Amino acid sequence: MRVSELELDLEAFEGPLDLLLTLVLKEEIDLVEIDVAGIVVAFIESMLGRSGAEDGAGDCDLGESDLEACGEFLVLVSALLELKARLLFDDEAAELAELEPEEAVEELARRLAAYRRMKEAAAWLTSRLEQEQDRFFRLGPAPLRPSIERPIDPHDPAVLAAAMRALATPPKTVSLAHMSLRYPPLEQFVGRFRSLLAKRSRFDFESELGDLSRVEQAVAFLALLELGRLGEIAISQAAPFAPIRVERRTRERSPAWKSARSA
Amino acid sequence: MEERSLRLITTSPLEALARTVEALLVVASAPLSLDDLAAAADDDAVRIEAALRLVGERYSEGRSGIVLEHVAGGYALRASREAARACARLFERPVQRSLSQAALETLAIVAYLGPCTRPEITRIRGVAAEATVANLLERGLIAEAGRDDGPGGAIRYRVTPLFERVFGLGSLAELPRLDDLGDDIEQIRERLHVVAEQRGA
Amino acid sequence: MEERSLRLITTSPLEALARTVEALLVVASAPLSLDDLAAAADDDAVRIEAALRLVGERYSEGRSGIVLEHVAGGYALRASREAARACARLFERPVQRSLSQAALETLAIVAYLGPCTRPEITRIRGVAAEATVANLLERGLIAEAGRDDGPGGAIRYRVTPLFERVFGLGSLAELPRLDDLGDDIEQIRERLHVVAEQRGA
Repeated sequence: MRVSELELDLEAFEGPLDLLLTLVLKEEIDLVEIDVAGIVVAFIESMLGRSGAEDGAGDCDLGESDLEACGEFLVLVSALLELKARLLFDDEAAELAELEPEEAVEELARRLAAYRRMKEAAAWLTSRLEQEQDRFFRLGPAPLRPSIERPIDPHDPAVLAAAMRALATPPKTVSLAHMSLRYPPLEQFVGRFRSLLAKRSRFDFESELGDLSRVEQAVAFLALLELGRLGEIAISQAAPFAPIRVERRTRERSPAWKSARSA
Repeated sequence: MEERSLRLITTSPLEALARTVEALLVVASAPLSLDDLAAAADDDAVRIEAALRLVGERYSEGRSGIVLEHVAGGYALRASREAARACARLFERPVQRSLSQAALETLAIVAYLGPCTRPEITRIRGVAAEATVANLLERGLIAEAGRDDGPGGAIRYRVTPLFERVFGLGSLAELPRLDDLGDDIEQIRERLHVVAEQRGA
Repeated sequence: MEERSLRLITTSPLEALARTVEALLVVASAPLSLDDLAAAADDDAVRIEAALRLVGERYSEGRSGIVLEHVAGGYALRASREAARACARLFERPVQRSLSQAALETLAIVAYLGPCTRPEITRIRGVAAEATVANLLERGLIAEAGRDDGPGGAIRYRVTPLFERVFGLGSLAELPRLDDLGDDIEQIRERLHVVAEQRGA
């Protein structure tokens, strides 16, 4: 069987696997909406169905061509998963969106390659550590070493003020930390902002914070970013620390991909 | 020359034990007692003492740059007196006369916000502060200043007179003003925490 | 037994220099470079190298419980491998086996691409790196190396001499070349291209 021709019937997509991949790479379909587990299930079902049809029995011994198909499938599905994981990072999605499909393929391959190399390097380090287990050396200072007095150059106190200002400067890009977030659910704020924007076309973020705790404020801010990522709002700020202006963005979101074949 | 002949019999168990003792001593960062050595070498104290005599002969003043010393807590290796000047040069050498970015940020936090704890420094800087705090303590730029909210609380740190000298300050009141960051220290502190949380993961 | 006769000529200047080098190595907290040794011993690098050869003969596996090693861009003393079991009874291994896969991948990234920031690590691994970076900092395997784009930027990290020491690397140049790793990359790239072409870009 050809993996690329694997027929899929997912909630957001119906059609062969290679079309799905093409559409994903061309950014014509949002990978976030794709159920990758569903693809795996479809593949396994198709493998089981084939082996059942061939020898009439229910066992699923894999022939050589099927093994090859499994290998190809694994490569493709792991590429999809990798891409999906990376798309959770807003800035990366934006970068990929600007690319032509060919460039997107190249970019994805490059990133996969970079990660693959680091995995190999980690494996090398692991074996190295294994070999070096019987090398013991002192970790602390020597027991009877001379006492030390390290002189320090005079410093301008202005560097302290500069350090404080730098620490008080908000970061340029905020990563969507919702992956490891253990705080009030993002959805709560997403819903709140959506209903607010259903009534008004714009609002100031600060005015909506009220007496929220700092953590809740942070989550509210993440919710804002999430809505921005989904293209539902536009966020603007006149200057650092000026009020954050949130505006409803009218955009026709493409309906979930149902009839890919007819496209 | 007893020890010399013993050295030649490299298969001698005592010689092997002496090598094990040497190895243990070179890894230790505090003196090792006879019991420590016996437990580690899995041998009895009498034989350890014999091995220590071998080691002591080999590592003695004039014979070796490494000298075995019997101190209060047990046995340890030290540099020979002959090499004292070279060792002094090694340690006096200005390894780093300036302060790292991590040190400056930590000092700024402690100087401006007043006594604060390591967890707070960690929170504001967004990175674990153990190493930096330990380094600043060792260099005498900060010192302990009681604990947060009574017993059991985290240790608080303040800057020292040495800090004031290094930065040429008559007192902390002479620190450059930060009016642009807030009206008072509490406001600045609050703002640092907010920014730190934005910086987040 | 050449080294034995050398030991007897205690007035030999080179022998005296070797003793000084031994002394410096036994008190140092980290590997000492040729320059470090030359500066502390107040002698020239060529003679230090000759002295190091003497020290290296004396302190080698099988001959002594203390072994001279060239590591992390310098020279250091460690316990002989023969004494590893005794050492393991008394001391913790420099780094226990317990380095997670995440920690090793992060170390690899910092070793090859460092100094680099946590967002960069996150980008390559595709997973938040906060806890892993904190863990590696605490173990002293990575250290801060300033901030990206000066003040306000993300903290950058580099691997430490301890990292090189733990992994027994003379220098970072001993890491395998990145080009030699990940030979299945081309295969992935080809497949992705084939898929894209099949449906026409």
